[in-house]
Amino acid sequence: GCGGDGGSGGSAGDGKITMGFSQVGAESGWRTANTKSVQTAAEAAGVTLKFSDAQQKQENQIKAIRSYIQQKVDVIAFSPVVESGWDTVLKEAKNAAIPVILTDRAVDSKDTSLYKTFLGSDFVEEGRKAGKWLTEEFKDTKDPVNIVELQGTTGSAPANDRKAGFAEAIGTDPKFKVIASQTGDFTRAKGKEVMEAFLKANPDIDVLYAHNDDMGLGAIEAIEGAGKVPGKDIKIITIDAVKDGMQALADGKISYIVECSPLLGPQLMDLAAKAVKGESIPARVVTEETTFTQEQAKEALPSRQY
Amino acid sequence: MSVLVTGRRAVPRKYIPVLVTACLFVAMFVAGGVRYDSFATGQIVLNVFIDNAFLLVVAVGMTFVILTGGIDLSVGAVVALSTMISASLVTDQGWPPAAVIPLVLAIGAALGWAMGCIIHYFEIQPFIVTLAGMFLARGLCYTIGTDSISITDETYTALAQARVDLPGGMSVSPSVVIALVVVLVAAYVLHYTRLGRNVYATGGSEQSALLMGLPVARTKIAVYTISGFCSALGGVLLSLYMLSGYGLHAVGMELDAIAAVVIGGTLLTGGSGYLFGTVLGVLVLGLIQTIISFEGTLSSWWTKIFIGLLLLVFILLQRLISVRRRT
Amino acid sequence: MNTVLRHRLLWPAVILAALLLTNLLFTDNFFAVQMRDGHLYGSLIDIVRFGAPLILVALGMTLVIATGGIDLSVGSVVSITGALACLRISGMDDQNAVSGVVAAAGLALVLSLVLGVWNGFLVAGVGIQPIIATLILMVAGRGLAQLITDGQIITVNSGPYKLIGGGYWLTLPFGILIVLAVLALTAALTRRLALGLLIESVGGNAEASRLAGIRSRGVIIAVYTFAALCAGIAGLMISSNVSSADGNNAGLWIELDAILAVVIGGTSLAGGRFSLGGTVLGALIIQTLTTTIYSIGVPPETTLLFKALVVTVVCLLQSPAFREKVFHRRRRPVTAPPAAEEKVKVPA
Amino acid sequence: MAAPVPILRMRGISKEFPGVKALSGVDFRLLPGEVHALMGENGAGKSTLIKVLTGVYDIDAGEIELGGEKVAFASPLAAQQAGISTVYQEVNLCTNLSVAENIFIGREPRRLGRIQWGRMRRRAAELLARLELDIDVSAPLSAYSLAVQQMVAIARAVDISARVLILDEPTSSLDTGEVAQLFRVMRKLKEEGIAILFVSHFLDQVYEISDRMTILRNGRLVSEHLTSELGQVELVGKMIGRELADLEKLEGKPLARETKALMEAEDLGRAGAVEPFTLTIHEGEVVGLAGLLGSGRTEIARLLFGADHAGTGSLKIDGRPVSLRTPRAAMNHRIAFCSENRRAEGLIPDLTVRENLILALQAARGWSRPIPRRRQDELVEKYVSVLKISPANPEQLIRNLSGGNQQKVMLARWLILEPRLLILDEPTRGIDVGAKAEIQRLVASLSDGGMAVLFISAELEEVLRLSHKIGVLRDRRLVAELDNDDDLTTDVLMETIASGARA
Ligand SMILES: Nc1ncnc2c1ncn2[C@@H]1O[C@H](COP(=O)(O)OP(=O)(O)OP(=O)(O)O)[C@@H](O)[C@H]1O
Ligand SMILES: Nc1ncnc2c1ncn2[C@@H]1O[C@H](COP(=O)(O)OP(=O)(O)OP(=O)(O)O)[C@@H](O)[C@H]1O
Ligand SMILES: [Mg+2]
Ligand SMILES: [Mg+2]
Repeated sequence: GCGGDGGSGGSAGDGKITMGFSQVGAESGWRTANTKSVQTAAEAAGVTLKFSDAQQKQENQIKAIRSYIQQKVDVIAFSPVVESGWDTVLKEAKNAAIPVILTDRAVDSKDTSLYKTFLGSDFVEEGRKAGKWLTEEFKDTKDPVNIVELQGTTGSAPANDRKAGFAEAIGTDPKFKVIASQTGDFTRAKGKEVMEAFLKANPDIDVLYAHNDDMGLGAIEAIEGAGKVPGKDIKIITIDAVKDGMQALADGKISYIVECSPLLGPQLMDLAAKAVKGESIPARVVTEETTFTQEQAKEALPSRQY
Repeated sequence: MSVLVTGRRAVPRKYIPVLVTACLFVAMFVAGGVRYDSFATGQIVLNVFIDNAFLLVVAVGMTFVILTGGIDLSVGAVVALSTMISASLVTDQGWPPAAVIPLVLAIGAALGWAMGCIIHYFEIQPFIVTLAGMFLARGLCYTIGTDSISITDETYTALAQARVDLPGGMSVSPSVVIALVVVLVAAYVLHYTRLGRNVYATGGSEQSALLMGLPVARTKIAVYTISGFCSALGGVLLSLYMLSGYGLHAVGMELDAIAAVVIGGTLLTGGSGYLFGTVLGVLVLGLIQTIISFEGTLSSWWTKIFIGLLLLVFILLQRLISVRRRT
Repeated sequence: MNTVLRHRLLWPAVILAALLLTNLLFTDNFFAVQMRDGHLYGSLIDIVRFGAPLILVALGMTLVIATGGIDLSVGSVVSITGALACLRISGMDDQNAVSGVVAAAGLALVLSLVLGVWNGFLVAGVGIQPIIATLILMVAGRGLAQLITDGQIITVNSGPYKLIGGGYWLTLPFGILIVLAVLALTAALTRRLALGLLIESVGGNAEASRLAGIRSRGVIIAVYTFAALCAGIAGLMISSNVSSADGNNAGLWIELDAILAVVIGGTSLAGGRFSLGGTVLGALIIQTLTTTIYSIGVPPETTLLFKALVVTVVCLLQSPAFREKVFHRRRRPVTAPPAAEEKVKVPA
Repeated sequence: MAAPVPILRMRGISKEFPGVKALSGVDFRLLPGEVHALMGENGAGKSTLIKVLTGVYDIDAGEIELGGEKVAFASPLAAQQAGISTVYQEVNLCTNLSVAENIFIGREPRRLGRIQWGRMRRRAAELLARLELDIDVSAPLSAYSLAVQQMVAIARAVDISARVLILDEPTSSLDTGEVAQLFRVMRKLKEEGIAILFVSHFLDQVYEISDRMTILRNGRLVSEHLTSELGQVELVGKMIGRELADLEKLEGKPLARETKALMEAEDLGRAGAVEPFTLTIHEGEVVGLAGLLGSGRTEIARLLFGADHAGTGSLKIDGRPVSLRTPRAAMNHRIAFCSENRRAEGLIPDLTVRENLILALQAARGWSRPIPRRRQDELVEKYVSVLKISPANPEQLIRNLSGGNQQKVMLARWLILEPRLLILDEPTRGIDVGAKAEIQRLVASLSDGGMAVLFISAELEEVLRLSHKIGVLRDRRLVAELDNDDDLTTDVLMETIASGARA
């Protein structure tokens, strides 16, 4: 709960909200869907959206936020590229009495009054969900379970957290062994290439855990190329649930997907309207996310938007 | 070999490209002011400085290297490494900034020095040596840690949030002051000291410089050391800007720095160019960014296309006007 | 001449061999190549197959660098062609129609030619420095690719298209065959015909070449076009390999790898002499290094350190000055004249 | 003369390059207060001797003593610090820097570490004025012709107060006036007790200035003599190892006016380079251009070849108007141009002798019609032997050839094109006496065969010997066109140049 007093009145006088939104980039289909969702929701809510793309660079985001302050927007929303390093610019926003909403990723600032709320998923939790399903699935086997992991871009927040959450969930049981772990840069091509190398170096892999669908989809091709059957010989767990991933899940090639929903737009516009009016809003809003098994995927597939 | 009739024009011909660049920059700024509300303010220009102080410092170092005909691809990684070392020492180890900052600067300079030595004594192309340096510095970042580390130290925070007030309600950050001091010192070195002139001579023709009895070895090693130092200083400024250390900071900054230098009219083959051009180059890149964020309606891909287009128009005009003037 | 050539490629070859042997320590039967379903299968084949796009891009880059230029836009061209081809194919009623796939690929390659001419025009026609001229397309091109794909990954399901980058023909991966064909074509154009001489001459001394009557403008436009075409083919291969086009990530940073391959192969970034064989070796070294990292399980955090180490060793070994200074001194201690450092310093 | 205690002594110097033994066991001494000429054919090892002395190359064997102390310089810098100041054969200056800087770089006048630009420019102007050169010292060196650059290099070397001054072919592009000026300076330095090492292929100059000479042949020492004790004929004999067949005087040719006009330039000009001029070149005619340094000879040549765009006037070939926008267009009309600046505008240093030699022919044929290797080898073999290019290995990189041999390759590049008009700008720069005679004979015989030649040389005798007609330039203006009849002598030419009057 943060006090939205005096300061917000002036700029929102005409009732039409101007929002500055700084996106990380367009590095994946997921991200594009996220952008689209924000844009369409803004239009639907009658919010004037100032959009900028940071091309994965924090400095660009800071610049964008600074320029939003300069342009005197009513509310600023952004998906931080990385957790730390936002204090200075957020303080400037606070001084200018512009409320800030974080989407998708959190910041690690100690001073929580710098932003109104954080709307988004919890990457660590996603990793945990993936790990939990795995322990469930293999709870009856006594043999060691050989896991290979395709990490996201080295150092990126989702890669770090999804790895940590997964490790936490399987950590207690010695039969789960991560025998190889390498970055696939969140891309299909890399996912395929790395998986081929894994398959050559390790003859018996039981499970693949990929930090996103795309790498998983690339890996499927590698597995098929090596003459194995994805989903049977090697169980595959991925995160995101984009359409191609869901299709593969429905086809039985992927075994389990943890959803990470990009459709934050409507929720964001809601929160923004409240923030501008000065109404109190919860400090943490978790997006509604679920997990999919193969059966659930078949059901959900026809209505998937992205 | 075209002929120059000297003394015909008040402005020496060698300054024309830089002047053209400066005029174009002003034109771009005016165009922005016409198109967007609350654009044509002094603070916008100052913000460009604030947001690009670190790039400016890095580009200064890069200018030295490019003037000798070399190239330094390691700068972005060294910037990241400096932020990472600063953050981990200050936050995790509790070192005082007064000890950390000199250490970081020394590490950057030492890295540059080592690359310079390899380039000169083993006669290996700068591209490949500094690329290895880039891998090394980024690799070192990840060995320190893959997460980003916040800097909460008071000195850093105070420095980061301090503003130097200027008349007219405008202000700049201390980083801008530091960057401008670096620019002035570097311009002095390039223009008024032997080292600076040796840099130009080496870039003009390394063999000639050698035969003229110039200390080519010292000069070449010096420019990479300077570049390493500037990158480290850029890293310190970036850690002030971001208040964090992170292995993925400044990805691709080497390209921005090179682009800034070259847009400023410096020849990549060495021996010709001015530091003032580099400052303009950085400002142009920064202003393009600002225009993009004021435009505010561009999708991610249109952003890229638009940046490319602005760059193209700028370079084309710069080129065409300079050529027209010359003939 | 022959001995010189052999000499120049000796060290890259030694390094490649050493890297391959390192793998043997970690993966038994690393060198085994088997026949599986009528395809050749094995790590060695994989290295060439995955390296194929890089080899292609590096071949084009070699010629550009030989003229004293550089092409940063190849990565963007890779993503644009892949995107365009996949867009066309995904819009077809029957994705398996060969003629449609050929038309789509052809269209994409034509686009890459246009982009190459554009680069060449900026460099040779307008006189912009190559690094900036191609930077423009590097930045805008990726936007263009995303514009084509609308920011999404376009997945296609086309057998004929899959063949380009992921299929087999005559037991060999089709990609390898493409590389061989392009390599043969390049070698023929540059070494059989006189293009190589003209390129080397333009890169060695542009003004002297002009005065010798070489149309350097044409030569420069040609090499940029060729580089873009190579990148275009590589783009088709990369997107076909995963049956999808990723406007943002396809070919990301491939320009850096390609330049590195060229430089490792012994071509100077200053222009002049070039070596196609060296470039192929260079690209193979890079790809082997990547594969090695995966297969010996270097953790992702230390991958870059490992790369730095290998690249440093590679370039040190390749440097005649280094070999001279480190190995030579020991070999002729008695009759040697005082080495540079020990020379008498004469006061001024 | 002072007691002969050598300031510099080299003993048993050997230097081997891959495949070439450039020096073997050469002894050399240099006395203070003496001008010592180092003589030898192209590729004899003169420049190499100078380079090993000044630390550009390591020596394989032998020792060097300077002022009685054993030395081995790690770099030209060290040599310079020890008091050896050198002008190397190719002009080795930084053309991107200003003239003043090129003279003073490394020794700039400073106060508190700050370079004093004003003082530097003033001193540079003074220094050049002493060599009677009046140019804008703050302009970049690249704005000036090679001859001016050579003067600047000399000015730089002369100003470094040294014990030893080495001049490797400093006069190859200079005309008589400049040479005289240089010699005046050299004499003054000599009187100050400085030892001067001088290399030149102009025998007259050598005899005028030197006190002593050392002769090299094929990297070996032949002998050392006092100049006064060795006649020209003997000298040449010692240099080339046999008697030189006397240069038969190319007797006065019938004037070539009767033949068809090949190229007519009318009011052709280019602002800032050369004033509009009118010149006709007939088939089989050798037209010489004479003028002082910077008088615009090179500019005329470049305009006629399309290397620069003409601002005014028109050009006709075979009576038909043409516009030469590029060198390539000129080559299509079978015009060839051999530039005076072989390093910047001629050589492709990374390519071999063979490749450099066939380059223009290949360019003319286009990329798709390679010259068959056998034909290449024939051509190369022919010209290597005609011009005595050494080493005779066509696969040697051209940058490893001696300066004179590089020049021969440049000439051969254009000769194999068999052009109708051959423009030669200082073609005999740095070429030894034997080969020079050979080249002159070649030019004469080619023009007999119908080829027109535009011949530019700083050496007036040479111009006079070869040309049917001589154009005289002064201050970038073609002031006179003289028929080469019996009345025309170098003196008349000099006078025309000086007075600018039409004869
Ligand atoms: N760097 C090099 N590599 C290989 N051979 C070389 C190199 N430099 C010189 N040479 C060879 O050494 C020999 C001597 O060359 P040098 O330049 O000393 O001749 P020079 O007497 O100065 O001739 P010129 O009168 O033509 O200048 C030549 O045969 C030349 O080809
Ligand atoms: N006072 C000067 N003396 C010499 N050169 C000058 C002078 N002033 C200018 N120059 C430059 O030097 C160049 C000489 O022109 P050009 O090359 O045509 O002369 P040249 O007659 O061939 O003489 P040379 O080659 O012997 O110097 C011109 O381009 C001119 O710009
Ligand atoms: Mg010589
Ligand atoms: Mg001339």
